[in-house]
Amino acid sequence: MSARLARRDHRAAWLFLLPVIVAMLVVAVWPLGRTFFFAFTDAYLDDPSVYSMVGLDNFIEVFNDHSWWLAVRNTLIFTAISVTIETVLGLAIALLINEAIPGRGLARAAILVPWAIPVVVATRIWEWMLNDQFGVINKILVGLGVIDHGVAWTASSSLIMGVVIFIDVWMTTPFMVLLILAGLQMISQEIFEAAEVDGIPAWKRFWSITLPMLRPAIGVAVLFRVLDALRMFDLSYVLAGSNEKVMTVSIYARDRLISFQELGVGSSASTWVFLLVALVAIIIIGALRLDKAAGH
Amino acid sequence: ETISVFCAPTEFELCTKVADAWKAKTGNEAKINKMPALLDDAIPIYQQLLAAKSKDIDVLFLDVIWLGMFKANLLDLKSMVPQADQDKHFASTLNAAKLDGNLVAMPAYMDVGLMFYRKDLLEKYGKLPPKTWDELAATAKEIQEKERAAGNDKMWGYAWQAKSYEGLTCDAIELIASNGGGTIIADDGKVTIDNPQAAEAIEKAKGWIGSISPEGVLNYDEEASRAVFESGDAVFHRNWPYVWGTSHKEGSSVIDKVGVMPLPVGKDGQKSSGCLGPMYYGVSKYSAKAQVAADFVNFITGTDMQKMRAVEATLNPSIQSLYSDPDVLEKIPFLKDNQQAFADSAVRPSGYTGTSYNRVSQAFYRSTHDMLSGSADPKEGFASLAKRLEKLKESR
Amino acid sequence: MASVSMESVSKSFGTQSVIHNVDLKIDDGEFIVFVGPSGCGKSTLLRIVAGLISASSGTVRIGGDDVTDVPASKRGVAFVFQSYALYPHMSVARNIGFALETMGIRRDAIAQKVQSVARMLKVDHLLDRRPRELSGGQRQRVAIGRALVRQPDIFLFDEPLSNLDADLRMEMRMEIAKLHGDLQTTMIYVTHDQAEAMTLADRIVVLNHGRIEQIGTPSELYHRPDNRFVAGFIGSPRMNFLPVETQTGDNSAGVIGPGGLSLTPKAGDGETIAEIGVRPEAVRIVPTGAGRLDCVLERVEDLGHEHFAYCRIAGDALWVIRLAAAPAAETIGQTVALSFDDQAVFLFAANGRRIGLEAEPSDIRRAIR
Amino acid sequence: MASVSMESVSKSFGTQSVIHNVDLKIDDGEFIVFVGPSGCGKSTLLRIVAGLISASSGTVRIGGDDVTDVPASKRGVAFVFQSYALYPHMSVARNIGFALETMGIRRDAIAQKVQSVARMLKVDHLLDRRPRELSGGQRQRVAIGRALVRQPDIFLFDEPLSNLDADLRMEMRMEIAKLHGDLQTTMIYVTHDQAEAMTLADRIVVLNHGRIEQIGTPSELYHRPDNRFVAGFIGSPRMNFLPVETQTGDNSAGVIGPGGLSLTPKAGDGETIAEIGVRPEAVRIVPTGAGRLDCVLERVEDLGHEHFAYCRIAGDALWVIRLAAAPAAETIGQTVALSFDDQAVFLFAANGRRIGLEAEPSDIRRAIR
Amino acid sequence: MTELTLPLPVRRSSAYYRLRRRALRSLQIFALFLVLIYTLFPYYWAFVSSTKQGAALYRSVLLPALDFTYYRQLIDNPIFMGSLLNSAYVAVATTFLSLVIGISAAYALGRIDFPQRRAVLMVILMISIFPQVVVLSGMFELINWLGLFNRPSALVLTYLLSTVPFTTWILTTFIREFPRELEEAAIVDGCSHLRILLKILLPLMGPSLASTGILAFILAWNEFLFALTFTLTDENRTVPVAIGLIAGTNRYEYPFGQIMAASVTVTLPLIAVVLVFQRRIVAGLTAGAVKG
Ligand SMILES: Nc1ncnc2c1ncn2[C@@H]1O[C@H](COP(=O)(O)OP(=O)(O)OP(=O)(O)O)[C@@H](O)[C@H]1O
Ligand SMILES: Nc1ncnc2c1ncn2[C@@H]1O[C@H](COP(=O)(O)OP(=O)(O)OP(=O)(O)O)[C@@H](O)[C@H]1O
Ligand SMILES: [Mg+2]
Ligand SMILES: [Mg+2]
Repeated sequence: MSARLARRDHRAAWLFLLPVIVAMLVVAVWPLGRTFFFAFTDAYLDDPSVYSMVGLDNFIEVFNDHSWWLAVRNTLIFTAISVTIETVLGLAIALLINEAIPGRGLARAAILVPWAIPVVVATRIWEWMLNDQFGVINKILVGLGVIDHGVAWTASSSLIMGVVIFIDVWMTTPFMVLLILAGLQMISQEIFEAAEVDGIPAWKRFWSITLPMLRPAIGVAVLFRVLDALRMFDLSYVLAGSNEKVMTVSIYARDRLISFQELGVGSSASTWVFLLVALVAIIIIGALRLDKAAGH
Repeated sequence: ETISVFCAPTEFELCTKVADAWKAKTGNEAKINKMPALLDDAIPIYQQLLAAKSKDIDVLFLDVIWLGMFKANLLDLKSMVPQADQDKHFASTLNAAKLDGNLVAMPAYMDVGLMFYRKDLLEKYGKLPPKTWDELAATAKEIQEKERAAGNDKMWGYAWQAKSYEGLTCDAIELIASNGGGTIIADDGKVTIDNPQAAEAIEKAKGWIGSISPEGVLNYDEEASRAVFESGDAVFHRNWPYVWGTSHKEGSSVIDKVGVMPLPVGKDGQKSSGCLGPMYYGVSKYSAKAQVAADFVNFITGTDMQKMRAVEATLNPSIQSLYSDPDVLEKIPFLKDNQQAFADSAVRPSGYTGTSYNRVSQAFYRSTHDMLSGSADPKEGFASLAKRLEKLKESR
Repeated sequence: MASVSMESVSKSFGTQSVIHNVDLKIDDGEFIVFVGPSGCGKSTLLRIVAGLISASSGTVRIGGDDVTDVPASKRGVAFVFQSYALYPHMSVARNIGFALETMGIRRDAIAQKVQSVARMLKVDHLLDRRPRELSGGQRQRVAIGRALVRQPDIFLFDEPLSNLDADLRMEMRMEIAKLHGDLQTTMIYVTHDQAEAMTLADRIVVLNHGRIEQIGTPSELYHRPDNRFVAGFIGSPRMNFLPVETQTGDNSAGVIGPGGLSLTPKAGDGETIAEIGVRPEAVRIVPTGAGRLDCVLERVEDLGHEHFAYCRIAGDALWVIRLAAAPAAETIGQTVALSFDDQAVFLFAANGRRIGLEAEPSDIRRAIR
Repeated sequence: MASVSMESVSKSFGTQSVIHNVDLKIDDGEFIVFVGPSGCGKSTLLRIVAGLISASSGTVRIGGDDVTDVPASKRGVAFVFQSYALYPHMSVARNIGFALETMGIRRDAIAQKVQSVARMLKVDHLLDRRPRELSGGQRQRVAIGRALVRQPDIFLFDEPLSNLDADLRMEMRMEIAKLHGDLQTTMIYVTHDQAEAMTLADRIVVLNHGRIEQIGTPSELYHRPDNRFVAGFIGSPRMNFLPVETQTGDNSAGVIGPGGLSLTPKAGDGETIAEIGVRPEAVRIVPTGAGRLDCVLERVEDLGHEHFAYCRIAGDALWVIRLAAAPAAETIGQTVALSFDDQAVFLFAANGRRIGLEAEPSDIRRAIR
Repeated sequence: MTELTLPLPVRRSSAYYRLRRRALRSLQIFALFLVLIYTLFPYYWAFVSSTKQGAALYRSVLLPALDFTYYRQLIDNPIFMGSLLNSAYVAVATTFLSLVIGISAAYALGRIDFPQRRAVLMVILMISIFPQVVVLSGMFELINWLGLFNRPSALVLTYLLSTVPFTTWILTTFIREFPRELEEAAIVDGCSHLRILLKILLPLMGPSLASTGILAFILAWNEFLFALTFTLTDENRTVPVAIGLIAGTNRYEYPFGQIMAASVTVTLPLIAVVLVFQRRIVAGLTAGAVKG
């Protein structure tokens, strides 16, 4: 091959990549490196300059901490349930607003609203709406006769995870809808038409055509959402403080790092979080063959 | 000279006033920076600034529970603030800021847990303000039931805070201390929480939930419980003094129907133990203008400024003499009757625990929350908590 | 099998009116081809029959029943798409048998049916492949198999061969013709390709701007077009046109035009002739002076089995002449004369209507052979 | 203007080898057409000339200079894409003038140049439009204009007309021919279309599986194909083939085949004849017994100006016969005989090579006329 | 053909289907209505709450009280207005920078064939999954070292951590979708890589730039943790932090009405942007992320 032509292109490629490489070195690699480094020390946040290396002790401490595993469990439960609901709901809404019905333009825009509201604010709004004494939700439910007195949605330890999931579903379903809608629009309309002319009933069209064809789109959406859900922090934190029932791994890491000042242990907890997320990411990417897509 | 000061966002205007007054007096300027509304969010900011030995900041506004956390980075004010000025403050409050033999901060005002109640309802049903928790529960129950029977079906007996957060540490310490169960860890570092009185107090409180308190208290913080009280739906309400102000503001449903008293006790003869929450000002060790900053701290925590804050914002002074000052009393009439509450207050064990306070507190409120919500037994819960705390002590 | 009829069917998308009042009756078993320029509404009309688009007004009947509001899935029609629209995630076998799956037919019966259809279309060795692993022609066959397996009353094809190579197109064209011969099912077929339209159709429907210009057998359209549009559209290369002027003589109209053209057409009925047309194969090149008009022979193309000569008339109109043998090389670039029979001349009025339709000269056909 | 030459050029994508050792010399000013089945490497070869793809090995020369390592922008070539690849966000004028902008030429000079090119291509009234506001033919013209304006040494066309309607394609084909006539620049042109290849090329290069099968003038390829592949590829409908068996007689080989075929070809040189080929237009239908082989007349297609008859030989091979007039209707479905001249028969060896290439019968040409 | 007889499809009268279609349509419209309520009601409720004072807040009246005191307070508050400006600066600058960085990287990753391409893409994807807390302390050191502490520009820099990976990712997939021939035409026309990027690709990437840009913008506009940690003084704060700073008269008081008013106000620009670009967001993602 005229290697000279190719080499020229390669050089150009790295030149174009230069900004991103510099930016990532500065804002990602270096801070991360610090975190990894501190994970092996016994430093405290009030004076990080005093530390000694403690090897893997911090990792072991986190590993042996009951709270950590609680957080892992919460995080996994939260991720599994909320992403599942979001996917199903997102799919349903995407299918609905893909239909040519009056008002779908408005709906497409409206569906994005929850997404544009800052998490902290959205959480506060829902907390307020779910208030057991004054919450509008209870008012409506009582008014409809579904329940006879207000439910303390956020108080009971059995309900609070449900509430966190509910709010998360409200906030992030738009993202799902958006990605699935985009996927839907990429499927050739003629395939659906072919199935329709073939006399395939609607449910079967959905099950055997729409769903399999949407798989890549849903896969990518699920990946992004899962990664996000695994890192979930603010929603749980604002709604329930450090209630152990909804404590996520990120809250655990923050508690250790900031509230408890344990720079070393906190960093190793963060590293565990990173490893957890990376593991899940690799599994999903592998399952979806996203890396292939990236390289092709 | 100009120094840079952190102030709570709620007190921004008060701080500005202090700064003006200080400028008029000394010619020095104080630049005010707002802290986050959720004061705990300020911890990482302080942390970062102090870790970086930043000169950007001279005076820090501090919660009592942070003092241990920041003690290594705070200037010793013992010699920089005249002894006479130090002596004006409640001793208990000032002592809370003496760590490792250093005076790391000066008290600016103080909060203490108080019991608010519906004067009108108690009168209506011929009740006296209760002295013990049991009396409170009984009164609450009776009034609640009668009010509900009268058609006020949203009425509850007692609104308080049991969300899994720092506030629960306060509420629970009040209950336990007033029942003779101590304050988790004694000043000498002994873990005292595993005792029957403590378990008894919590057991009692657990019984309230669902009967005189809505189940929602398990996720109530100050504001959520205050909403219940101020919309006229609760007979008793435990909260900080600020509720006095808000419950008399336009929009409240209970204007002029509110009474205040110290918290009840477990049994007759025990001490009422409102949780103490004093706030302090301290000077950063890395301040380039330490003396000026210390002067400012002394000024802002001094009698004049505390009086000004008491009058303008009903913030309770930490200076004893102000508790008989007519101007102050006119604004905060309950101070006089409740001076005892301030004197008797229960202090969270932040002095001893220092940097570890948050861990201790979190372990405590989490297990307490488990007990209150019924997923753990108080006796066993406190026993295992005690063990955990012992272990924690060893770890640093 | 069923007849199809459309009664004053119209369709508009938003404000854009695409089909105007189409009336069409298709007999049971007929092979109908829709042709027309791009965007004239062929696909739209076909989709209205299929039920994929609902008509804005008018009635569609299949086998006599009003199906105007019946959804596509209940019409008993099969549709073969230009893009094939195979299900990309299913094997060929499932693609073909998919419609049967929901009819409550036993698995082995489906497999057998699929097998027999596949064998008929010579794709039985491909049953396990995915569509993307097939060539264009194979995909096309699978698409037809998918339609076939359901034994529909009506087959609808929307340019099914346009993505194929010329050779393959020819081959598939024959197979579709054979299919129609075997099944005798009603078929409606949309195409751009002259050869397909001419060879497959029982009747061709020529559409233009959402209106039917003419319906007729291929030979009718070729030899007796109703108007200039149809005359120009059917036939490749297209008919040569020349604007002319009518000069009213004593009792019959004479016509003169560029290049010294002068004609005395038989018919006329007093209508003014605005244009004449002659098909490329009806024109002969003759020495100057011996023809009906003069032109400059600009270029000759050798296609192996035939030649096209391009001749410019009076610096303007360019006529194509289909020739078996190349004209003498030295005539290229020179002025030559063109000759054609009277019967080979089509006459058009200014509005495009063909003149002399009623008194059709029965020997036009012979003249251009 | 420049000559182009490729010396043992190969190209592989990853492990897939696409072009094998191609040697090709193109003279200055020649019009070369690449044809071949889909995927045979036509576009790849063209892109190698353009420099858009670099060859894996071998040398490319333009005007005698080695340009193997020269980037596309410095090769002085212009490329016209099948998809036109007009810049959708630029006006027609900017599309045409963009290359000049890149060269840093003054604005008014560019405008003037663009104007003159546009006028030449009759798109000067469209200069302010965006590409999406143009018809297919207009886009094509703009794409050519964009190539033209740079006065390149070489024009490269990759199926430039394949997205156009038949009529338009014919018209544009003539314009490209005219362009070449006017400019006399070297042009390399890839197409699928027989007519384009036959009519435009000075020489045609037939590619198959990344190898050159034959290079020659259109007439050479049509009348004297080197091998079965070229014979079958050039001409539409394609040549009719029939597998045969050679029977060695006394001194010359006799050939027998299905349908009672029996031939005694002139040439042979001892090589075994495996297949014969006859072009559709060289075959005549004659009454049974009067021809060289018998077959069943399956179907006749009327294309208006000509007819195709399809005849099946011994239940297997299907021959196409091009006829001016339709055969008698009653013969359809019956057995008929086919006749053709000896000179019209092409002979192929088992490896596909045409036999008798050396002793080319000079009158084949005449025979099939 | 085999003799398998297919069950005859049951076909009812045209009128039946007409009715059924209408019923289905009504059902869909109803479902759409429910979706609208589900997504919009909380925002509406925030607005309603922001117009109520005092105890009115605790009465669940569905209609707003239309008392705009809190809004007036916001407008009169120069600090809040200033933070709006800061937010705008930070969000716009972040968006701009990440698009510039992203598009440049995307061009290399999407268009130029070089061996390490896949690896680079995976690394970038991996970076996008770091929890923010993890880098907080390292980031703080970096900010101090660059002397950017308490400057809005510090936020721009730190936000790149979250915005650059996904802008790069989406733009890469988009660029890859682009007809290669356009670029080749430009190469033949003598363009350098940079010129192709600037003159050909960039003007054509409107939709995907818009959608990725909006994603980045929303992210930067709403970010809280870094903004809180890296700014110190009021004049440098962004809107979410400013909302976080809205406090009652006491540290325990949570001024719900004011905060809701502020939230409604700051969300308004985002909603406007989303509404305007709604079509493009979908279109941009169509070409982008989903393709992966
Ligand atoms: N869904 C639609 N919305 C709006 N206009 C449409 C729609 N479908 C088709 N049209 C318009 O209707 C007209 C007819 O389209 P149609 O597809 O029937 O043409 P066609 O004859 O099939 O053309 P082609 O030969 O190019 O396939 C065109 O002008 C087209 O733009
Ligand atoms: N970038 C590429 N990567 C891998 N394989 C390629 C690439 N480009 C072309 N090929 C392969 O090279 C072979 C030749 O392709 P090319 O496009 O040259 O064919 P072609 O003759 O132009 O076909 P067509 O007539 O369909 O345009 C094909 O098998 C194709 O799959
Ligand atoms: Mg069409
Ligand atoms: Mg090609």
